[in-house]
Formats: sequence, C-alpha cells, structure tokens
Amino acid sequence: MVHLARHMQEKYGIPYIHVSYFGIQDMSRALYDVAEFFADNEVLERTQSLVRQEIQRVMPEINRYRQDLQGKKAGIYTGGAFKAFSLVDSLRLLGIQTAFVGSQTGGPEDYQRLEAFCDEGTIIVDDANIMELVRFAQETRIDLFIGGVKERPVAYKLGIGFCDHNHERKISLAGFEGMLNFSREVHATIMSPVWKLIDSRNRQAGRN
Amino acid sequence: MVHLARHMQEKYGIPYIHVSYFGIQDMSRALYDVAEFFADNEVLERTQSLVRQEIQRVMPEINRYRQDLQGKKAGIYTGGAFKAFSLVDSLRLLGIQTAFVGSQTGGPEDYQRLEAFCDEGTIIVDDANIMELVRFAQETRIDLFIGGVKERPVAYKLGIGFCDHNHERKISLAGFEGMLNFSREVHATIMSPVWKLIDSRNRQAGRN
Amino acid sequence: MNPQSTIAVSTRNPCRMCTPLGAAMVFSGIADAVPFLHGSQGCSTYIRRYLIGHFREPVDIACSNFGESSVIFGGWQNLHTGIHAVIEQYHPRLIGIATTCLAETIGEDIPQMIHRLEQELPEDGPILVSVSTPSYQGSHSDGFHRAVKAVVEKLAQPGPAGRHINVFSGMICPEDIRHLKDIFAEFGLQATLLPDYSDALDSGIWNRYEKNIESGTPIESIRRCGQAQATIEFSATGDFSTSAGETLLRRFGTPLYMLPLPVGVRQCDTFFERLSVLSATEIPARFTAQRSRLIDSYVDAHKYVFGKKAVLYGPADWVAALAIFLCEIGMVPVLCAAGDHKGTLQEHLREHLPGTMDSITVVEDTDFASIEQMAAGLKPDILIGDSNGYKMSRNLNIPLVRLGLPIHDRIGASRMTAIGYQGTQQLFDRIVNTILEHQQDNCSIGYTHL
Amino acid sequence: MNPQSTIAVSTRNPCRMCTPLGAAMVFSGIADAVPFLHGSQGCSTYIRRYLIGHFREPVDIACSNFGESSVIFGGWQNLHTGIHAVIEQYHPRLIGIATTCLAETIGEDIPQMIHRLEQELPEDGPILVSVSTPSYQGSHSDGFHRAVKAVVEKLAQPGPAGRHINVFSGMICPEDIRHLKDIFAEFGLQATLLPDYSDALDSGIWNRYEKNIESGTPIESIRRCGQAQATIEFSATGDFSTSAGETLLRRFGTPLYMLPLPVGVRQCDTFFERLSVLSATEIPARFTAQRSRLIDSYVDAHKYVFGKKAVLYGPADWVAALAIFLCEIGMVPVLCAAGDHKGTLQEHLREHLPGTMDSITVVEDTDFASIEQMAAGLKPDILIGDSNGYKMSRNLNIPLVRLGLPIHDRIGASRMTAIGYQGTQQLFDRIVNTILEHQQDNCSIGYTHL
Repeated sequence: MVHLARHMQEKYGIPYIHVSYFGIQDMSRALYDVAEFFADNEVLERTQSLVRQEIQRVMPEINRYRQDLQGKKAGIYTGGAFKAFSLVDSLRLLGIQTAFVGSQTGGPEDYQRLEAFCDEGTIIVDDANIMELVRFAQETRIDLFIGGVKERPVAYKLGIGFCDHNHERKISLAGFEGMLNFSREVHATIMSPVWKLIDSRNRQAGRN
Repeated sequence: MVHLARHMQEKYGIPYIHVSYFGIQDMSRALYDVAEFFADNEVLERTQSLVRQEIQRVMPEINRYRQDLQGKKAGIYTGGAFKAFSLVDSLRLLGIQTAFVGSQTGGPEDYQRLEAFCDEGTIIVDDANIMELVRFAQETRIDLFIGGVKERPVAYKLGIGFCDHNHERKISLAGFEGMLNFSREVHATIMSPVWKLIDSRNRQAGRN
Repeated sequence: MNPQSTIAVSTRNPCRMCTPLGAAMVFSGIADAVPFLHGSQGCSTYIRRYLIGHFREPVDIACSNFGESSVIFGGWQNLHTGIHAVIEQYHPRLIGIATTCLAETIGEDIPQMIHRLEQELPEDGPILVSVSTPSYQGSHSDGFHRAVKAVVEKLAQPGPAGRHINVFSGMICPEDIRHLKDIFAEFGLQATLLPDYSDALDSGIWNRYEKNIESGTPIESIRRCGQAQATIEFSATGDFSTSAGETLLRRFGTPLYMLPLPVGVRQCDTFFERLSVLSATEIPARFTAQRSRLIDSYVDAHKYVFGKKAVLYGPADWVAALAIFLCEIGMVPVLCAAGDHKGTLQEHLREHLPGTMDSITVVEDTDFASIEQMAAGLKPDILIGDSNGYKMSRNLNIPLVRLGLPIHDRIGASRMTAIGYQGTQQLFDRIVNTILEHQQDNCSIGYTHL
Repeated sequence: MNPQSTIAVSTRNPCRMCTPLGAAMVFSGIADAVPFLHGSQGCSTYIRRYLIGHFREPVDIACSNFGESSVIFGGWQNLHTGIHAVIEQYHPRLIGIATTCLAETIGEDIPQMIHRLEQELPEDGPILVSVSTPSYQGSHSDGFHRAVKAVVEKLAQPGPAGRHINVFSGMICPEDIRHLKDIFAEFGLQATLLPDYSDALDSGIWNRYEKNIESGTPIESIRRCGQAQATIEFSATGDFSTSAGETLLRRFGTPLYMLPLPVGVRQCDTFFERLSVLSATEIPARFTAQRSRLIDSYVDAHKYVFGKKAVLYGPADWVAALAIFLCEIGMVPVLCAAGDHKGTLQEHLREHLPGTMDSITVVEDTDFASIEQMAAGLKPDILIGDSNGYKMSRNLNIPLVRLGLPIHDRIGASRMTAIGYQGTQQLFDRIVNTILEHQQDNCSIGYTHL
C-alpha cells in the first residue's frame, strides 16, 4: 500500500500520509493528521469535537473491560511489524501487558522501535516458528495470544485465549467502533470460564 | 350437535338438515341438500356449477393416487358410527377396500346400515379393544388403519400405515380440499417405502 | 405496598404437566408393572396422549373410570373392578396406582382400599403400590419422584449387603438411561436404575403385538435396593420429601449421594469421581477421552457463547443443572424458571454460582405467561426447555433449544440427550449451533465462515 | 443443435475442494507421518486454513515453497531442502508428498526425485510416498482415495495370511471413524482403518504442545495390508483407478468388498452382514437394537418426509449413498450433484433405484452456480451438503442440512455422523427436524403439535 501511495505521489504528485486506524490512540492521531494536513481551523475543530465525542462514547465500556483485564498478559505475533505497535497500544488501554511481541517480516529497525515502545521486560521476537512461539507463550504464561487464524487452534489447545487480526475477520477492528469490537472480543476470550476447566486438571505449571 | 339442532327447531322453529362434509360424495350431497332446501333454481344451478368445478379440480390428483392405491385394504375404527360411512366411501373413491369397520359408540341400527353400505366380506366390529383390533388388522392384512391418535403408535409398531380422524388434526379433512388432504395423507402413509424394511425381516405372515 | 401483590393471579399456561403423568412414567419403567390412574377417564387419556406425542410409542395406562356416582359414593367399586380387569388382561406383577385431583378431592382413603384389595387377592397376585399425585400439589416431576419413593417404600427389603448401586435418575430421556447403564457397566458396577423405561418408552419395531409391560427395572432388583452399597440420586434441590434415597438411608442405612444431574464437565466430574470411588477403579479411558474432547469443543466455541443470555424453564432439578452448566461455558442464565416449587432453587444456585447471581433471576412455581413477560424484558439469545415454549420463541423471535418433556413438534425426543460428557456434548453442540444459526440467518450480510 | 453446447463455460464456485487437500487428510491420519505439498506456499496455506476451519484443530502441512526460480528451474532444490527440514523438525517415519497444479504443470518428475532422495537418506530415514494430485484432475475426494492407494502400493508386503480386515472408508468424519472401530471391535474383528485421523484431527485438549503426528494408522499395520483376510472399501462408484483395495486384490489376491457407504438401513445391512460373514458371528445385539429403533423412527416420521424433495451435492460416493438412503425413507433426491467426476453415478443410481430415475436429475463435475440454477427450478424442500451451499440455501430460502467438508459455519463438523445405524439415526433426525422446523417457522398459524 505504501508502495502504491509513494508511486502515486511520484508520478502524479498526490501527497500521502501514513496512518493506522487501529486503536483509539492511532485512530485519533490519524484523524488529526488528516485535519492538520488541510491546515483548516474549522476542519481541525470539527475533528477535535468528533474525537472527543467518540472517546466519550467508547471509553465507559472499555473502562469496564479494563477492570476485569488489568494485569493480564498477552503475546503478539503479526505478519508485518506495523500492526504490532497498534496492538501493543490497544492492549495497554485495556490494562493488558504485552509479554512478547514479534512479526514475520519485521526488520531490525522495526524491532528497535518496538523495544522502545513496549514496557520493560517485553520480549521482542523475530520470525519465530510455532514451537518457539509456544515456548514463549508457556514461559510468560500469557492469557491471550494475538496472531493469524492458523495459530488459533494451537493457542486453544494450550488453553490460551486468542484474537486474530488478519484479513479473514468478519468483525472489524478499525476505528473507534473497531476498538470496541476488539475490546469485547479480548474480554470474552480472556474472561471465558472455559479455561478454568483446563487449569484444574491438565495445566502443568501453577498458572491460574 | 344433532341434539342442539333439534332443540333449536323445536324451540325456535329453525329447520335443520343432517349432512356430512367428509368425502366428495357427501360434500356434494350436502351442498345439493342445502340448495334443494331453498328450492331456488338459481341457487341450484350455481351449486351444480360449483360442484362440477370442484370435482374437475380435485379428481385428476385423486385419480393419480388411485392408480397406486387400487386394491389396498384398510381398517376403520371411529368414535361414532356416522363418520365411518364417509370414510368407507372416501376410501372406495381411492380404490381402497375396507376390510373391517367399527366404532366405539355405534348402535345395532348403525351396524346394519354399515353392513349394507360396505362391500361383501367387510367385517363389522362393535366396541373392540386394542387387542381385538390388532387381531383383525393382522388377519385381514390391512395396509392402512384409520383411528384415533392413541391407536397410531400401535399401528406403526405393527408396520401398518395410519391416518387419524379426530379433533386434534392440524390438516383439515372436510370439503373438497379436505378430500385432497385425506388422499395425500393416505397415499403417503400407504406408499411410504419404510414398511418394506419391516416386511423384509420382521413381519411373520407372507404379506408384501 | 404494591396493592397487586395481594391479588391471586390465575396460572396462565402452566410450565409443568400433571402430577400423575410422572408417576405413570415410573410405573411404565418397572418390569411387569401396569400404571393405573384412580380418577376419571379424561385424566388417563390426557396423559396417554402427551406421553404418546412425546415418545411416539404405545402407552398403556389403566384407569378406574370415575363416573358421577363414583364422585358421590366414592371410587372403591371402580377401583375394585378396574384392578381385577387389569389383572385379567395383563397378568402384571405390580400395579402402580396414582391418584388424580378428583380422587384426592373427594378424600379417597387409598391405603385402606389397597389393604382391602390385598386381602382378597391371591398369594401370587400383583403387588399394589399407590402414590398420592393430585395435580394441585406438585408437578409431573414431583409425581415422578414420589412414585419412585412409593415403590421403594413398598418393596425394599433388608438383607445381606451387596455391591450393587441404586440409581434414581429422575426424569431423563431413554437414550440417557441407556448411556447411564453403559457408564455403570464400564466401571464394572452393577446398578439398579429405577425406573428404566429405556425400552418400554423407546422400543424398536415389533415382531408381534405386545402388551409392552415386560421391560423395565426387575421387581427383584427393587427388593434388593435396601441391600445396596450406596444410592445415587440426581437432585439439585435436596428435597427429602420425595427422595427414595432418603427412605433407604433412614430404613437400611444405605449411603445416599444426592448429586446434581451430570450435565456439563463439573457436574459430570462429581458423578464420575463418585463412581470411581464406589468401584475403586480409575475412570475408564473412554470417558476421560470424551471429557477431553468436550472441553476442547468448549474452547473452540467459547467466543460464540460468552455472555450470551439464556432463559431456562422446566423442573427445578433440570433448571438448576442447566444453569450451572451454562455458567461453566460462559453463558448467563438470565432467567431460571422452575414450573414446580421446591423453594430451594435460588439458594442452590447462589451456592454454586457465587458472584453471578446479580445477573440471574430465579422463579419457581411459574407459568408461561409470566416467563414470556420476563423474557421479553431480558432480551435473551436463546431459550432452553420443552416444546410448550415454542409460542414464546415465535413471539419473541428467540430460538428454542428443545429439552425436557413434552417435545411434540420434533422427532427424537427420546434421543435429546444431556447426561454425561457424551450427552453434554450433544446438548452443547445444539446450543452453540442454534445461536450461530440464528445469528447467521438474521445477519444482513450472511456470514459464511465463522 | 444448441449452439451454446459448444461454448466452454467456466466453473463458478466449484463444488469441490482442491485435490491435495484430500491427500493431506490421509497423511494426517497415519502415525508418525507428515503431509508435504510440492508446490507454492499458498496451496498449503489454503489447505491448512480449510482443514483448520472445518476440524478446528492444529493442522501441520509442510511445503516445498516454490518461488519464481523453482518454476523455471524445477522444484528439486526446494523439495530436497523441505524434506530435510521436515525430517529435522518432526523425525517422521513417513512423509506423504502430494503435488500441486503448479508442480504438475511444469512437469516435475516426482518418482525420480523420490528415488534420489531415498538414495541419500539413511537406512532408518522416513519412507517417502508420493501422490499426483493436481486440482485440475479430480477433487479432494479423489486426492483422498489416490493417497490411500499410493500408501498401500508403497507399503503393503506379502506374508502369511492373517485374520485382520483392511478398511478404506474414504472421507468420513472422526466420530464416524471411532464408530467404525467400535463396530469392528464388537464383532471381534481386528481392523486396519486407513487413514485414521480420529485423533489427529479431533483430539481433546492437550497437556503440552505436541507435534501432533503420533496418532493414526500404524505403519506396521499398513505393511500387513497385503496379508489381510479381506478388504472393505466404501465406494459407490466402483472406481478402480483410485481403489487401494484393487491394488491389494491384484498384488496379493486379498478379497475386495467394495460396498456403498453404510448410510441408511439397507446399505448398513450390506455392511453388517458382510462383517457377520467375515467374523463368522451373529450381528451383535447392540446393533440389531440400533437398527430396530432406527426403523421405528423411520415409521414415526414417515409422513413428514414422504415425497419431500432433496438436492444433494458433494463427492459422488456420498451423493450416491445419500440418494439411496433418502429413497429408502420415501424422499426424492430430485438433484444428485457430484462435484467430482466418476461418470458412473447415473448408472449406479439407476441400478439401485429402479423406476424412480424419472424424478431424479444426476449431474457430475458440476459447480454451485449450476446447482443453484437447477435447484431453483426443482423447488426442493431441503438441501444436503457442505457449508458452501449456505449462500444457495439463503437465496432460495430452503433449509440446509450440513454434511461433508467443509463445514465452517457450525461447530462439531467432526461429530456430524452418518455411518452405521447409529450415525444414520443422527442424520435422519437432523433431516426430519430441519424439515419440521422450516414448516413450523414458515407456517402462518405456527404448529405446536405435529
């Protein structure tokens, strides 16, 4: 996509800005970036008002979820590194700490930025296979794994909540409404009581 | 009902006629009886035209069923004897012979009339219990039993098709349309291939 | 003060069946026994008609056929004639006599009548068991439990202690009874299930007309109930007044384990662990594998059910077991409506579901008019109960998972299982898929992958 | 002459999955074996994704990950690297290599490559089995059968005759596999089911992360296939080109019984009677009781299904078995649509359903666009097939009974049984109740009793 935008700028002089629509922080930033690009006070004011309204709308529900989720831990593994930032940020809003984060195609620069962005102690993972991811997941005792659809059954088999972020999703994650969807799904998968049935007999370590 | 009508005639002078709406013969007769009561030529003509139309409408389908059903045998056991006449008649229209017929509450006069009305060889049954009915059904090797809802599972257990005639029915049997419904249901239950699965292994006698 | 609270409201569409219906089911599930209603013929016709509609099997219920004179002069003559007719027709070894509202209202002295009958019957004549089941007192479920207790009180004998186990399952479907028998067999335990109508009310096709009274719990086995190693009784509500296990505990000291219906992983665990102790063996691999796959399926579907709201109705024992099962999978049983009255449902749920009772309304002794009114406000995602809830399901456009009795608008009521890991699996799949189907069909874009 | 008949019409929404998907399922169901796709990574991703969506289980499929250079210079290097990586990671005893369209199109000489690999692998290295499965030639079902044949051709050894039976069931769900194993055990027959993914693709919850390749048909058992008493292969279409049983018959003289899938009473009877002969024992009472109750349920529901029209789609073997089952219960399979091409479906049905073919349309090698168009004209009461028919079901407002693969919009695909009297019972109940539900919900007055 960036490739295309750059090409259109070079060839046709159409400017572009680089935004993320995922998470409240990023979504607000994206709207402000667009507003600032036009350097029109009225647009800026309307943007501020919209962002304020939307945040007031979604935060009460998100705060309720945070009460349940505070202190939970997650692992993230994405295709590109870009998405990882938004996910770490959105989880943070829900009170969830990212225990490890990585991507398939990230470069050294991405990982440096990720390391700076994350809390201390977060493990940065580069192009791991499923067995390595499982090891991280078990060692850090995460409550939630965020990955692609094909990692889902592995997370489930190990008794870990899961949320997928890829193109096959039916329920959108973008925008303010998307953040609500994301929060609901993360809350549902972490708070589901079914995991207790696995703990009680099958889980080795003393995780509860 | 007759009691009520007679009472209304006596007390208020409202005349009544006694009809059956079950079966094409009875339904047509009922319409003519009403028309004749009014002794109005126009009413009579319209009645004739209606009956003709309806018979033309329903007979092709009924004739198709008769091709499958010709020569099949049925047993009838009703609450009152009145309904039995209509049923014998309707089965006759479908090519089905009544092997035995009876009722719970019929009187000697009813049975005499029934005997005259039925084909030779038809057994007339008076207030039989279920075991006697089963004996008749097995001896006469009927393909269809017409009785109340509570006889249904017994007929089914013995591998005999069944049609109920009582007040709990959801699909009407009255009028020309009712005769179609009746024909469809009788055709479905007799022609269902499921009975063959019982014959092949479980039925004692050489019925096929 | 709400002035309305003092006004008696009539029951509108009761959420239960008549009391003697349950008793008739019990007597149907005893070998060589015939159910007999003391009352007017309409009662036996109604009960036969419902049992036939549900089980789709021949059902024989004898009746003393009260007429006007019986109501005035008492039903002794009718009972006498009826019992003799049944003996002549069926040659039963036991006749189970359940009373109707009418017989109870005119104050029939059944124990005395039974005594008179017993005196005139020959030595090898049938055992007569009676149970008081007016429908203004309890539900079909109560009638069921009371009949089991009455049978045990009449028949159980002292004797040398055996290794066998008494199992009073309450009202479960024939396939669940067969599964229970398989479970005990796999544990190497000899079990007396009372009643056992798994054949009488769910037989295959017949070779010839049968009187259909041979199958069921053998009378000899019931006699030995007092000599059992232990009794397992499924009851969430701890009602001793209708507990046959309590009779055996009191009279013979037979240890009684009152367990919830084994629905869901935890309630099944309680049951299977008890069997493991009683049999002094490990839980067989077949069941641990079923358990493991069941939990695996819980996990696979956990997002589809999390927070989904259910309205449950039926007998209190079932409502209790289902509510606990639903909470185990992350659903919220927003309305737990028992058609019968135990008075303990709220307390039982509070004990087993601490911290979640705020979101759960519990009512007992309720009717469908009330349930529908409450359900409309609660906006549930699913209803779970018998077919009598279809009208509500249709009015509210909320899908119904059929469970219980009567189920007369689907086939296979005898196979709608819920017991054990295996039965739970089937119930769980039905619940999840009903929710998914409703979502999918009502979704404007029509999900194809979920 | 219809000028249109000469115009090639492109396939719109194929009624089948890719050929190597079936092969991957087979290799998943062999103990210590790893499925390996020779082709580009997208193919293995697509297949994993569909198998995961259907089974909701981890699925491992290795791949030679073709790039542009592989297409130009051939895939040997990728295959070589991939196989060694798989050996290092999984330590498998067998690697099942299925080709993709791309590998076949560029003309990869797989047998020669396998030969080269075998020469360089150590003595105790894995067995390499390859199967040609371009998706422009056959369906997932063909890929499945071909892989079974390829495995048997590679592994079966001559030796002293045993009493065991080979069972090549074709593509059935894990619960059906477990049921088949129970059936053979109950007959006292030792059976080699190939494949057996009843655990690999339907396991319980795990204690620890597993490579998930241990379970399945043991390689030793496959080696002894040539020494079996007989082979039972479920195939209605008698396709010898994909028959593993034919290989064993030809090479070792192992008697081959090609039976229809045991769905419905008669097709089950054929199967159970064969087992009775092979085991020289009576059919166990458990199954005769299931049979009797199944027929009893047919009778109970016969009026609900008589004359009801069904559209069937899926692999030809399944369509054939289902059509014969439906006719047995009085339904009319107005459209029998096979996504694959055997060329024998029409003939097979004509032979087994004499006199009813006038009302049955048979098509092979068809797609959903064609099926929907035909179905719209036939006005069926029900559709039976995989979840890909949901769109059609929604467009035509005709309910869909899900059976086959993929089923991704319901849970429990692994438990949607159809095999044996027991599986048929479940399928029959689903069909009848789906018809009843649709009638009830679409009836203006809303039946409550049926």
